[in-house]
Amino acid sequence: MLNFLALYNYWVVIVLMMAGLYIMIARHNLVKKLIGLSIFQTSIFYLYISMGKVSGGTAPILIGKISHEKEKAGSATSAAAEQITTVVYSNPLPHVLILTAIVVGVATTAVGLALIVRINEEYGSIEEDDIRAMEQRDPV
Amino acid sequence: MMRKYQRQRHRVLQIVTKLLTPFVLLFALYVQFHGDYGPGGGFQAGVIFAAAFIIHGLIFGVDKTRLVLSPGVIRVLMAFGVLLYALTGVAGMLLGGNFLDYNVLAPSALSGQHWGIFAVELGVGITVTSVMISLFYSFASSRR
Amino acid sequence: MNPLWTLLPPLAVIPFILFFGEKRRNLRELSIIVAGFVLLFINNRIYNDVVQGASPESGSLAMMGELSMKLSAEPIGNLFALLASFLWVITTVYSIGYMRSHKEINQTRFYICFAIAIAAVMSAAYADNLLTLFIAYEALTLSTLPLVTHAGTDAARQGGKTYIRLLMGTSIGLLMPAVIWTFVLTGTTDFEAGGILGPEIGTTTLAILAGLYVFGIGKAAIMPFHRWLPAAMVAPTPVSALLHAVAVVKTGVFALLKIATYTFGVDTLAASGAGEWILWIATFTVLASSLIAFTKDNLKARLAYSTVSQLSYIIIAALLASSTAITGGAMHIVMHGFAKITLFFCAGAILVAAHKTLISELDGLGKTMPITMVAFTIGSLGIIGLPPASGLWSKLMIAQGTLDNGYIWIIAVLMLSTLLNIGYLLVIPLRAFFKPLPAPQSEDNHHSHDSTHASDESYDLLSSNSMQAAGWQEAPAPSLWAIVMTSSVVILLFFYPAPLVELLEQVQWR
Amino acid sequence: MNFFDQVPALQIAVPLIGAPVCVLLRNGRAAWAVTQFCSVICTLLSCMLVAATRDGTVIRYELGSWSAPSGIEYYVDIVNASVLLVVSFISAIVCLYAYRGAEKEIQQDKHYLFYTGWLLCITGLLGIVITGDAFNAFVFLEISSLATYLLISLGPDRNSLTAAFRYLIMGSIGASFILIGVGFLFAATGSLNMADISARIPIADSPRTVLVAFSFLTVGLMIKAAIFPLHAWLANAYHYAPVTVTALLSGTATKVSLYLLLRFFFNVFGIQFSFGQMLLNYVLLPAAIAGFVLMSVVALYQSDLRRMLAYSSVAQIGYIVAGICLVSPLGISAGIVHIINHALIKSALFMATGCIVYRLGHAHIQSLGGMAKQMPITTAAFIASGLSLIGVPLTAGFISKFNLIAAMLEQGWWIGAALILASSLMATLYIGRVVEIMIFRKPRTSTGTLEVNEAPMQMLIPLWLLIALSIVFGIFGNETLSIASAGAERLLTGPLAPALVPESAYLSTGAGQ
Amino acid sequence: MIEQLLIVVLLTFLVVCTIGIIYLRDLLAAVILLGIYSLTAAGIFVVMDAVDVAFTEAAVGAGISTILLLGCLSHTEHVQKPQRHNNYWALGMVSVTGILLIYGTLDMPRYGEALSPANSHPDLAQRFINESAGETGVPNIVTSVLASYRGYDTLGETVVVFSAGIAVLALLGRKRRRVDDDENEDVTNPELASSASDKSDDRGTNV
Amino acid sequence: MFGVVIIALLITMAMAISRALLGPTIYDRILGVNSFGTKTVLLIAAYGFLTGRPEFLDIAIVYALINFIGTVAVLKFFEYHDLGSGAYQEDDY
Repeated sequence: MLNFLALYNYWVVIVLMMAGLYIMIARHNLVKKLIGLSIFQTSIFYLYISMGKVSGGTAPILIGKISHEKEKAGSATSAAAEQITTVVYSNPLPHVLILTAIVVGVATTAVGLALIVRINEEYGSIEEDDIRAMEQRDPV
Repeated sequence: MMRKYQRQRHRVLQIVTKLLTPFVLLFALYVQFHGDYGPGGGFQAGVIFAAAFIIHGLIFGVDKTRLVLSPGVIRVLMAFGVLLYALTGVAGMLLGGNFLDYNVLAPSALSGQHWGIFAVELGVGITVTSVMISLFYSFASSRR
Repeated sequence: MNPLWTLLPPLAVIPFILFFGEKRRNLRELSIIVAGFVLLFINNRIYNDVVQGASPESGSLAMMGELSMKLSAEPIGNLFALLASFLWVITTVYSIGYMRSHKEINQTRFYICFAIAIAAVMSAAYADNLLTLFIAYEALTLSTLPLVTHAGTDAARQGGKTYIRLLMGTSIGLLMPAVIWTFVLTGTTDFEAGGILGPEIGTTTLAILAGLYVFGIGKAAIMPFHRWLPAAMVAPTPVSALLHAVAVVKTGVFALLKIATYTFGVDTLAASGAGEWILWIATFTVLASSLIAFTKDNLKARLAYSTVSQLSYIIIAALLASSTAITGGAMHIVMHGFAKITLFFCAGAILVAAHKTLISELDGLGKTMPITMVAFTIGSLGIIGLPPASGLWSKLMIAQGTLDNGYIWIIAVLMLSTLLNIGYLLVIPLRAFFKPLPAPQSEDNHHSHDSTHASDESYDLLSSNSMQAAGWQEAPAPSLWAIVMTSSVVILLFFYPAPLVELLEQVQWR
Repeated sequence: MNFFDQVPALQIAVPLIGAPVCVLLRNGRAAWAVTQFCSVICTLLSCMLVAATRDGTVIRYELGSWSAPSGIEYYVDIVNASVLLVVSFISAIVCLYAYRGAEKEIQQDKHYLFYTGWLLCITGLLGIVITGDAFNAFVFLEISSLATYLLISLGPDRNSLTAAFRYLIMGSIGASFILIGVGFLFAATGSLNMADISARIPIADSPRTVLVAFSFLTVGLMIKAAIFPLHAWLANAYHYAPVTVTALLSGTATKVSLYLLLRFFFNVFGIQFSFGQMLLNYVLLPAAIAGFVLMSVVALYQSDLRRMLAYSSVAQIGYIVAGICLVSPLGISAGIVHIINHALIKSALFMATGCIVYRLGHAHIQSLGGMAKQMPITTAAFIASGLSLIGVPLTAGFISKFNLIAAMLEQGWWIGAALILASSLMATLYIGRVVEIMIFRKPRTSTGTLEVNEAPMQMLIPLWLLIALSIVFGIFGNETLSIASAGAERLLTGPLAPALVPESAYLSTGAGQ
Repeated sequence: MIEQLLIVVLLTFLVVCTIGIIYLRDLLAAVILLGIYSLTAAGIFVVMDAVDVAFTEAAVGAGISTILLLGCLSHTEHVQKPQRHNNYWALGMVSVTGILLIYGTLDMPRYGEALSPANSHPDLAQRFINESAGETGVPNIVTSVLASYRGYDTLGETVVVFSAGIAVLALLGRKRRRVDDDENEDVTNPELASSASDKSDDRGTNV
Repeated sequence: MFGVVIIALLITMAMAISRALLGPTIYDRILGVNSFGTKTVLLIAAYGFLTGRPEFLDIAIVYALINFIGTVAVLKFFEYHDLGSGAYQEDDY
């Protein structure tokens, strides 16, 4: 039972992920597909972030005064080192990865949307069925 | 008459936007340069910076925004950001380190890191800003 | 002499052919004949080496790991190379007459492909390992394809399609895996005296492998992969002669002989009995194709089926796995080569001079084309194996070989087949000499029957045939010369087969 | 600064800097020059890397000078050095070809964007190959994918847009799967560095997580590499993209994904895990075999040359995967050799097709009649590369096919070998059909003649360069084979780093103390 | 406790949004729901201490994405056509994938586990938390990792953004406006599909 | 204290989301999303104080900004079916 609760997050995420994937595959509207892609990717982000969470931790921005003067850099280190003994931070690495992944996601979405706009210009539709029918009617 | 009414109807948004825009830009700069100490950084700042232009475009029309920041400039900035980032890396190489090695950029490793991170965050910010604005221009360009 | 030199004349002549081109065609063909003689000379030098027991070899070109491309001379290969280079000269001479009087198109291309094919034959003849042999084999297929489709008509395309599909299909689908399998089993593909496949490999594997080789070498035209041969009949007659007497089919059976001798080794093959199941198919091919030949009225088609039948003789010889039989097979390559090329030359001559392609039209032709028909008779005797033609020796040796390994029933088959040969071959000169010339309306017939030649325009014999005066309507002089040449060789080899025997005595069986 | 130490970084930095420079120039010709320059430089650099790694040396380059698991590193051994060479060489050759080849297909004012996309694509592909970091591979995968979507969508007719969109959807699913896979690996090992992951997988106490990571990476990469059941995007993409782009992609994109697959299977998860525990060969081999058999059949029935070649590509990828699945030195080296050779062959075929499209405006197989008369050099090029595809001796294709079949027979996979042969025969048929039409068929135009000239020299020269190379590699097969067998040896050594001892992992854990 | 409650409730919101997106045929509504989805996801990220990610997700997912989607919809139909049949094949495939994923999570480190491999890796997570301030002088670990330790990834990320910019420029750049000038406006009308296909022809000549 | 605030916010958020989901008119949805955004801003602010790191109010500012822009964009889209038009130019009417 405890296991169940501890993994609950992951499972909901997986449900979301699969919902996104389902929209991507099964919906014939091109915009809907991209919305599905967004959901799919966002859930993956969530999966990553979950891994980096440490119970009782806090955001990985060091608490306490860190001098940004160049001369004091050495002492700043020791000050930071003192801090970390008392404060627990969540794992910053997944955050970094996901920052990158979010950007990648939005870039893909943007390109996809641009393609949809062009497809709509050329075919007059954004429905997979219509486009397929048109392609079959006049194969190039 | 009708047109005048329309004009009146949008007056609030127009003024709010005009007032808001500098603050948004300022906030973007804050996010850019305060990224070392708090949440934020080049990417987020770029998006917020672009958001200022986007709201301008939404309220005043994208053609007006184009006059403020022309697509040609955007295109140059887009490339410039990436170049800034990559050349920072190359600078590390030229100064005797590896690619993207900031330690060698300045006499001390820490200040080298400082400058390096500053430069690359700026590069990211510039590229993201210009790409986001460019995306907005492309998608919002008037259909009729 | 390094066998690599044999590649030089056929390849070096290509620039000349291109340079002289259609404009200076005499020079073009002269250059080919010169090249042919050079090649013959080189092969003769190699012959001298080989007869003395040496085996000259080229350097090797590493291709894949241990596998390399390499040429080396051994007796069977040298014999084959001699045959091919000699017939190249003669075929060229013949072509001069045939191609010109038949007004064939693209003669330059024809001669170039011919030269490449000869180069491929040379590398096959001197191949030092299976890989080289396989490469040469494929090169030959590809370089003869333009020859088959030379006329460019629908029929030529159809024939070319069958040709390439069967030959490429069998070689890629069966021969290549056989080569690779051999390589995987033994770690080498070299031809070695006594073979590389030992008895430890197991009879079943050996039998499958033998099957892959025999059927994979589609050029040997064992049934059911014989279809390409009659299909390739659409080619101009010199090409048919090349295909059926010199290059293609002989490369096929030659490869089989070589594989039997140097890859399997006669001992392994005989002891395991791996080839026995194919013997049945080969004998079936012998008989069936002889019977089919009976039904063919088209002269070239009949000759094609006759070739299929004769090729299976050599396959049988290879599979009998006795040194006598294989020697006989190698001799039969030569004997049949000369005899069959004579027959094809005659067929071409008849076509050029009298515009006839059907056997039923040949009645009384002995009057107008006596030289051709005499040569035809000699060729037929050569195929049948009757004195004074050379085919006798090889057939005898194969028969002897059957006794070595106890396949007595094969002798019966060979006898039967010889009888059939007589029936379908000798009947032709008999008709020509002893039946009266038919009424002239047969002139009109030939157009409806002759579908194989697109450019079969009526050709004014009177203007170019010098023998008109004697009431003969023979083919142009160069062609006739070639016919006389080959038919006399057929007889010559009957009386004087010693050089061949001498050469083949040098084969190292184990 | 020692120049040779910086070669791996320059490999990526050069095209990466080239891309924004193209945008700044805003001129098609200048952008072409930049692209050509960068490609050639990349080729030279990767030649150096191949030369340096050929003896089994491993070059590790730490970006930003951060030591390996903390920072990102390049990990260059003979396997990826050779793939780097393939990618940059194909790019250099096709770029030469694109000077004329792209001018008709792509609008003049978009040329500089086209070349920017080209450089970005190359940057992405090279980045995937060279990196030793799993997540970084994902990032560069996305760069190349986005650039590829752009390049495909620039195709001359509207179907290129839908092709690009469908590829975008499939490609994003694939990339997301890879992301999930990397995520699960991260959860199980805490690391992103491939070498570090490979050292930690054996001590990971969550085998199911590793298993799921493995499955997702496999499926994601299968989509990207267009391995049989997941190949659907490829046909449209290759068909409707500008032919120049197809020539580039067919030689590079799928090969890179295949490389990544190899790297993960052999060096990250390890052979024991991938093939022993996951029975990958029993899953992937049937897919590969079904792929090359079925796709060859499908290729037979295509009416468009580009589409036919696209399906043939899927079939050829099947060969490569089949070779890999044998997990024997011979099999893997056959796979790697075919990665190299097929890149040369297929790019040449698509370039020849591009010449036809350049003059004819399309590539319907049925209307290629009379081609041999009008465009003899192009036809000859098509035949030469077609023979190589079939696997005729003295061409590169023969080397790969010979080794592949030998590897199959060595393992006793008779049926596999037979099916490879069957599919080769089908290749004979579909290439033969086109060649026959080109040579014998009368043109279908009303006048009965085909009013086209030979393609321009600037297109023919690079095309024949590739063909010449494929013949050279067909004769001197040891040149490629030795690289491939060195690569196979490298892959078969298993994980990139020795497995950690579990205790030490616990000792070094400092969290929450 | 509050934290867990927040996560559970916010996750439920996500599921609700997703279900809405699956069933709603009005694309505008779907876009709005996606905006909510992103905001909620960003909220969850805050709760999970990923403030930078939350920042970005809000700005990108809820902001830029929404605007781009609207920009796209302004060119197209914004009501999805009814689908004739449900795609059971896709449903099956997705379910299998989901089950596989759930299987994979069964022995994953528990949520919030400090000793999980990911959180305890001495050269990654632990090093960044303990050493980064000293090595880079930046208190925001995410920034220091992003820009320095994994600066190469970020370079890649910048290039991705750049690629997207280039791609959109190439797709919707100057040429498109030219089409607008000489084409009638009603290209979204399916009945005029033939005129749209005509246009594809003059794309070639219109260079 | 903050806990109660958060629970209250969650409840109101649920109400907003139900409106956004159920419609029926587009105005309901827009209003729903707008108020949902506002609640999120509050939620983040409250959560920041709950965990003792109020400096993350930055994020809340971004949310507010994005929420504003998003709402304007949706409204503009709904009104003009176009994002980029200058709302005051004659050719719009």
